[in-house]
Amino acid sequence: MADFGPSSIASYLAVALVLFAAGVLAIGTRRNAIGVLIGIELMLNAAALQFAAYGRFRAEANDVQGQTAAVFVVVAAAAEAAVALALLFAVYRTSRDIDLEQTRELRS
Amino acid sequence: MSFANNAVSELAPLAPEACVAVGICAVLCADLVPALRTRTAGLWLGVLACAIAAVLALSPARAIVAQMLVIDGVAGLVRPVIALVTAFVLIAGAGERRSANDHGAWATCVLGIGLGAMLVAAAANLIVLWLGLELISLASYALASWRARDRRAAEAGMKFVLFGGAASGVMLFGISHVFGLTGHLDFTGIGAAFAQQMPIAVLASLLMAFVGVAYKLTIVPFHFYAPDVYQGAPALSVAAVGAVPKLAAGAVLLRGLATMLPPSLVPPASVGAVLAVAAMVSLGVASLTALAQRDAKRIVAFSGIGHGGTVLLAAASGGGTAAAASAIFYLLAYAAANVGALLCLSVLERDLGSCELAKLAGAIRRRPWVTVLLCLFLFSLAGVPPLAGFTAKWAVLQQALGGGPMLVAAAFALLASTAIFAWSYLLIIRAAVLAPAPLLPRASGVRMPLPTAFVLLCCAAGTIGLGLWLDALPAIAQVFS
Amino acid sequence: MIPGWLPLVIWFLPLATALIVSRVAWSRAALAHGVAASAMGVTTLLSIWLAKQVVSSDHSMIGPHVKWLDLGSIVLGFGVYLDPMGAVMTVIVCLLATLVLLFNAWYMHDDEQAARFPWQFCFFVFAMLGVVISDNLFQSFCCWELVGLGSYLLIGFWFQKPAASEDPGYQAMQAKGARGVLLQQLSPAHSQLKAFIMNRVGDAGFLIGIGALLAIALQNGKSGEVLGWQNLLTLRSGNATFLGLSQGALMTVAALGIFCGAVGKSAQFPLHTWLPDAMQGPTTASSIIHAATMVAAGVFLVARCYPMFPPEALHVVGWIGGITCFIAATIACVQWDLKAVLAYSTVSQLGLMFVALGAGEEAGGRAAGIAHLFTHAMFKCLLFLCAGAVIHACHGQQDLHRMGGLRKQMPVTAFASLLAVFAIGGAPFFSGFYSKDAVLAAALHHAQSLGGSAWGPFALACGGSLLTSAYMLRWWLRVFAGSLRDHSIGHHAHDPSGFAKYVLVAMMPFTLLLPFTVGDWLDRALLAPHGEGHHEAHSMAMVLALSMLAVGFGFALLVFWLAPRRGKDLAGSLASTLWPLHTFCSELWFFDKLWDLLFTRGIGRTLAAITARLDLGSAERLRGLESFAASGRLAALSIDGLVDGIGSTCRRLGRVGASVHAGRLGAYLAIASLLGAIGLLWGLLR
Amino acid sequence: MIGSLSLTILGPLALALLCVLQPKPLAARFFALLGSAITLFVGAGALIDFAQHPGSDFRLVESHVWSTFFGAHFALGVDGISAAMLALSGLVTLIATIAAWDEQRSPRAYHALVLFLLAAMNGVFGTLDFLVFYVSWEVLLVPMLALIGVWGGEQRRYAALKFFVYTLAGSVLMLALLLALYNATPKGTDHTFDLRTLAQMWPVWRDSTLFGWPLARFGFFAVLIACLVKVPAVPVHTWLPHAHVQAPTAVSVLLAGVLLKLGVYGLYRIAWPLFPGEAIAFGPMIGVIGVIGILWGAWVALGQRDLKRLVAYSSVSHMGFCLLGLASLTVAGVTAGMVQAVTHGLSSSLLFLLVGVIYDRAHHRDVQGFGGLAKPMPRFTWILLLGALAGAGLPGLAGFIGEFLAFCGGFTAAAPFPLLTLFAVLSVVLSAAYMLWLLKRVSYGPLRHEEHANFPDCTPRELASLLPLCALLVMVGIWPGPLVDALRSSCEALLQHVQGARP
Repeated sequence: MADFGPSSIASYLAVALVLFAAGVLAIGTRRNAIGVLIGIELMLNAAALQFAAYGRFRAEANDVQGQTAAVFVVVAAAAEAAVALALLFAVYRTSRDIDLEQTRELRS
Repeated sequence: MSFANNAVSELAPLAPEACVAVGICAVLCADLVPALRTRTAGLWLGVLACAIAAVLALSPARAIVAQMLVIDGVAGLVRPVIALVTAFVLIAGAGERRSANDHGAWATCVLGIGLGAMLVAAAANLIVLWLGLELISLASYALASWRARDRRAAEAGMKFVLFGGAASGVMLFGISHVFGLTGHLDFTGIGAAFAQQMPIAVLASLLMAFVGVAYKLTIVPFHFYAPDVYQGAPALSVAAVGAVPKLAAGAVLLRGLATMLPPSLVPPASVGAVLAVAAMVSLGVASLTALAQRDAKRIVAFSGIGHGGTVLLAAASGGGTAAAASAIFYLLAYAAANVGALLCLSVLERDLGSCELAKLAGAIRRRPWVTVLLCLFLFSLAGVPPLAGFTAKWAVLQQALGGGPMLVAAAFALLASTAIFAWSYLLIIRAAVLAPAPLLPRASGVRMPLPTAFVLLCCAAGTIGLGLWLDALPAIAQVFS
Repeated sequence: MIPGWLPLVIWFLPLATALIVSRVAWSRAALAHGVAASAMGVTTLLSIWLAKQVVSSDHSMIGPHVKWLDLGSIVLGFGVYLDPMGAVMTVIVCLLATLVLLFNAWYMHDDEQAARFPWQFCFFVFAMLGVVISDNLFQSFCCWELVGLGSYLLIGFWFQKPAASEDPGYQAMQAKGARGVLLQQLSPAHSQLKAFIMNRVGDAGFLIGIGALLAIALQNGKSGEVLGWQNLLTLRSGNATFLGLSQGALMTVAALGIFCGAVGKSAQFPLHTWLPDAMQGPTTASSIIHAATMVAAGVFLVARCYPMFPPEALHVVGWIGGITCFIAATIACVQWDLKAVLAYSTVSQLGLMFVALGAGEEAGGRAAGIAHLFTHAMFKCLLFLCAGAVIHACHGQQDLHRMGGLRKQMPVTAFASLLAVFAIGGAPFFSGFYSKDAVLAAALHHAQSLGGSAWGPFALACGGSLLTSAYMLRWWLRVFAGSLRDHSIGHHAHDPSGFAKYVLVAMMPFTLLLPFTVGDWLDRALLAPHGEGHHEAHSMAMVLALSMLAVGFGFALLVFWLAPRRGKDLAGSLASTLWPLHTFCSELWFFDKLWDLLFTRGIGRTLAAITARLDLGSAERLRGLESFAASGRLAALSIDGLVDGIGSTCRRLGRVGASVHAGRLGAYLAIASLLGAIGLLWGLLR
Repeated sequence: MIGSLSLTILGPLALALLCVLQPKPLAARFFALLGSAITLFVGAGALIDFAQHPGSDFRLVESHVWSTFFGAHFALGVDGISAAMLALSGLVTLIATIAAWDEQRSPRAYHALVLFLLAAMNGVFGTLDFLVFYVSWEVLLVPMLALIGVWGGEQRRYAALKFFVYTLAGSVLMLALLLALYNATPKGTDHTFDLRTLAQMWPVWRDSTLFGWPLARFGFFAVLIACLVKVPAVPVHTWLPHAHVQAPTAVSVLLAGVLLKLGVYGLYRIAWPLFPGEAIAFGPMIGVIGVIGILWGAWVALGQRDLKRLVAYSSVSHMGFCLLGLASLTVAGVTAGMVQAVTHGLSSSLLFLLVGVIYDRAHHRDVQGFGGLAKPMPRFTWILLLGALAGAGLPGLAGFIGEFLAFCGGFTAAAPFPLLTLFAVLSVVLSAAYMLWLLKRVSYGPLRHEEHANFPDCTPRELASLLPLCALLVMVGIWPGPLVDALRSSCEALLQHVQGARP
């Protein structure tokens, strides 16, 4: 049985997994684009959390790859969110709606 | 100082990337100068940067940069091509008519894709890979929805960003696990960890990490964004968004397979079989679905999905240099034909308003040469000899037919899909050339912009040249060894 | 010594004439006829000289030979081989051709298209001579086909004529007897087609025969000119096998194949129906092609290949001949069309020749058949020319009902045709007497020596002969005797003028025994044996023939001469009493209609329509192709539909794929994650 | 150094480019004439050479390295078979150019495409390298697609697409074969696509496997399928009627006159020499396919109302003789197949031209809508008679030679062939029936439509395209010696080669 105390990696991983699962769930079920975007952010943050946790518990002492990666992820996630929001805004401006079920002019 | 000297000497192999990065800055700066803003000056600056980058990247030197980037044979070959293709797209962009101050921003995005692609092509570290892909993606999202007031472009951008974000999230999650389980992010380190033992969890994580690459290569089922984006985005953007990242993704896929799953450890047949099945699925879905499309760009998108599958098949055919060479050659041929075809479509799109098959009627009357070239590129994509597409398919098939039963089966699937794809390309040709033409005036008044014509001719030359120059393949293989 | 080039000159002069005459734009058709006739005259003189030499030298002439194709083991060539039979046949062909050309100049003097006749006719003569002088089976086959072309062209001489069913002119003068024929098919254009195709049916057999001979020859280790007569005649012994058939059986197959060709060309049962239809051509063309020479080519060919024919094959030949002889004779009895009577009589007489051939070498069958061929050629040609004269005189009228009493207006014609009728009936001192007697003797001798089913041909031949004398005299009496029945057609009638009359006069002697008084060269040439039994059969046959002649003529005189003079319609009452028989014969034993139903409509049109339908699908499908309009499953049920079915299956699958790519991002993501997960699991677990 | 065979490929290509780069339609026409004349000159010259000095060697050989790595060469050379085909392609293209002289829709593009097609056909016929062969084989489809799809009739797009996809699908297997052969090259030997070398390597193909099948067997069927689609053999023939019906006259002429021969030529040049063992083993099967084609084609032709479709099906029937002859593996048969290919090229070209002649006047092709044309159009009728009789295989005309030799070969071949030939012989009845029935319905009988009475007879230009074919049909028919001599040596060599594989 894994130890879920604050000094154990298992709890971090569990949280990350929950976050990721929530993200996937949001992506798969949300009809609103913002919801999907939030899901993506959740997934990225889950990954960032794992990086940090793995960096803290697993890596050798002077190895900061994990923490660095987590920082990168946060930055990139922010950039991505910015671009995504801009695009969502563009969609909203043209069609007054960001419902994914409604936004399907492009189709076979 | 010595640190700086060290850093400079160590980073010297990245001069092309640096050059492109500088180019981006230069374009942005040029946009600030009111006198230059109205012209396409920024754009030409970008072209210049890419050209220099291409020349720099041609150097045969091999290097490893801090376990992050590797300039090996694949990268040495693909990076100049990426720079070149980016330059061509930029040149073609000069022929576009868009609002005056748009050129610079557009060029920035294209250069971003180029830079990201070059990084990805040279990546030897999962985080660098992810960052590179993100760079490509961010620029791509912007490009895809460039026509800001166009509903369809906006929709394309939205779908692209959400799908791409999800893929990148999955990839990153996988990467984090790989890191946690092996303690490494660099390919060689992961490979070394594998050499000791190969836990299934790592393999699973690696496969998740593969999703990001697969999505750029448009492998089924990570291809869904492609048709919609191709359809909604301007054709020229699609040329940048479609072809360039594929080159990079293909290159990194080859490197990843070779270093993380070295054939000495993992029986190549088992990896090959998995990849071959993925390739078969891609080929099958894409070729059949393409038949039911009513938009030329969507057909090209499905063709891209099929070609992604073909590259995967080539990569699956063992880790040898010949297989890698065939994959690279295939990507080169694909890039030439695909950029050419999309450029033709962008010209027709501007003339006729849309790339829907029904609207393409009479294209041959209005733009005879462009339409003829479009046919040429489509025939190349279809693999009609002696065009580049044929030679490339030849190379891939040759590798696959020499492999295990699953690969041979995939090779036959490729053959079958060739015929079906040919049919869907013919649907475009049928619409553009054979359909009864509404009496469109010949577009003699609107001359073809010189830059566009130049790029088209270059693509055509590449398509024919790569087709006829059979010895290109061994030449590429030689670069690797 | 006979110069080798002479047969070649004889052969190619008609061809040269045909080529030259066809290229010149003649101001008057008679001129074209004159030129062609003079050329043919020269040919005739040369051929007579040649024949004299060949016959007197008493052995065959082997002329020049050209290699045509060299295929290693098989060499095909053209060459000349003339034995007395061939030499005399050459003379007959050339002589008759000359006379007919002269006659035709008058016959067609008011026809606009007359200038076409001489060259087509000369071409036919060339082809016919090719068959006669050929030194190998291959050349025979080639020229055989060309003869068919000549016949095709000449039957369709008046190609513009509408079908009888659409021709008011024809219907106005329709002969009552034309019941068995389908009127909508009674036109030169259709008849020529029918003739060619039915001949082709025979030729298919001919080809099979050639093939079998080739196979046998090669299997026996022969090579080179294997189709030359010299080679073929030695094939009887050997040990070739195929599919368990012995060499003997293979030879029978080969012989029957060749005979099949003869059946087609000589209009034997069951391929006889084209010949009466061929009467749609000019009567002058019919006289030589469809009476005297071409149709006799089958007989000639069988005679030529005689040594190859095993007894089994000859048995078939005899039976087919007998059946044809009898059937055609019964039909001829009730025909009311002037030319139809003659046509069926020709078929019947050809059957008689085959009866003779079927009797075998021993019984003298070959000599008898050939003899009858020669005599028949002469008198039947004359009969046709006379018929032509009558038709011309009656403005195209051919109905025996309306004729009669023409002997006063046309004495020469009447006399000439009477001689010919006597000849065909086999009256003593006429040529037919000699040959028919020989035929019956041969058949009788054969039947006596073999017994059993060999009596069949003989009996049928006797029946045919009996009827022949009756219907031929009936024909003559209907046309020339009594009084004029229809004034509108008969009162202007007159004998042919000028050359044409002399042609008839010139041909009269040939109906007499004349040609055969020069000796027994024919028998000698054909090496006919004269055993004791043969002589016996001869005398019996003579008695039989004479009695049949007497009965036949007597019947005809009674019914068609004496009874009408007394004002009684004996013929009518006979017809109504024996109506089933009369109807059956008038309907041509239903052959035309049955064949039309079975082959033209059945196998030809219906099956062709079905295959065409199975190939490309229904017309509805074909119309909707461009729009990719989905036609019903039934409409697309075809080979092409199957091919398109593969395509549409692909498209259907594609639509399924497209429905997944329906633009719903949520669905995309869900499917991608689901499939990705499945792929992940599969990749890990395999 | 450019040899004369290169000239027949590069010349038309260059002329095609010239056609579109210069503005005058008339010049384009003359370019097309020139291109086909060059081919005809070279082809006929080679053919005459082979007729005078028969031999199975390759002449006019030239070879330029294409790829040292793959061992591909731009190797050209002709034997009797390819010389005849080359001459045929030149002649038919010449005739087709004359026939399309008045083409008004984009004449420059039209003639450029015809020249392009000619170059590709010459590439197939002139090459000794499998790769060049395949490339030319596939390239052909492109100009043909455009010629049918742009200049064709009502349903041209359907027909063009069908033609392209069908024949492409047929030949993708050939690509797989090329690669499999390449991969199966024994270690230590150089890769090569030289057909002469490949022909000697049959034991290697026999002993290596693909998918558990002997490679040779796979290869044989791959080539067979590719070729049978092109021939076309029943049941993969249905693209042909569509293509013919929709194509303009001159393109139909090219299609029937040359393109169908590609399939036969492929069998002669690739399938039989490379896989002799399979050719022996599956010969009877090919024979059966041939005979089915002969009879089915004839029967379907009998049931057609559309003149072009009728002639198209007659092609299906006639091409069956090529298969039968080749499969019979006798000198007569193998030679017959090639002779039939040449003579069918002449006769079917003539027939399609004739259909074009009346289509130009009546603007329809329904055979029921004609009748009695012999009166207003006597010259036309005579030529139609000649064409029909040549199609029906009348002795003295070219069509007879191939058929008769095929019969000879079939009857004298080993066990199943005489039986097959027995059925094939039926075609002499059927071909006479559909050809002469066609003639009857078009030309004979009373004039069916008053307006047809003033149809002009063949114009001098039409005669210029028709009469050479007529003359050749008669010449070859009467004196086939030179043609057969030229073909025979090569066919005998092929036969010997194949027989050499008999265990």
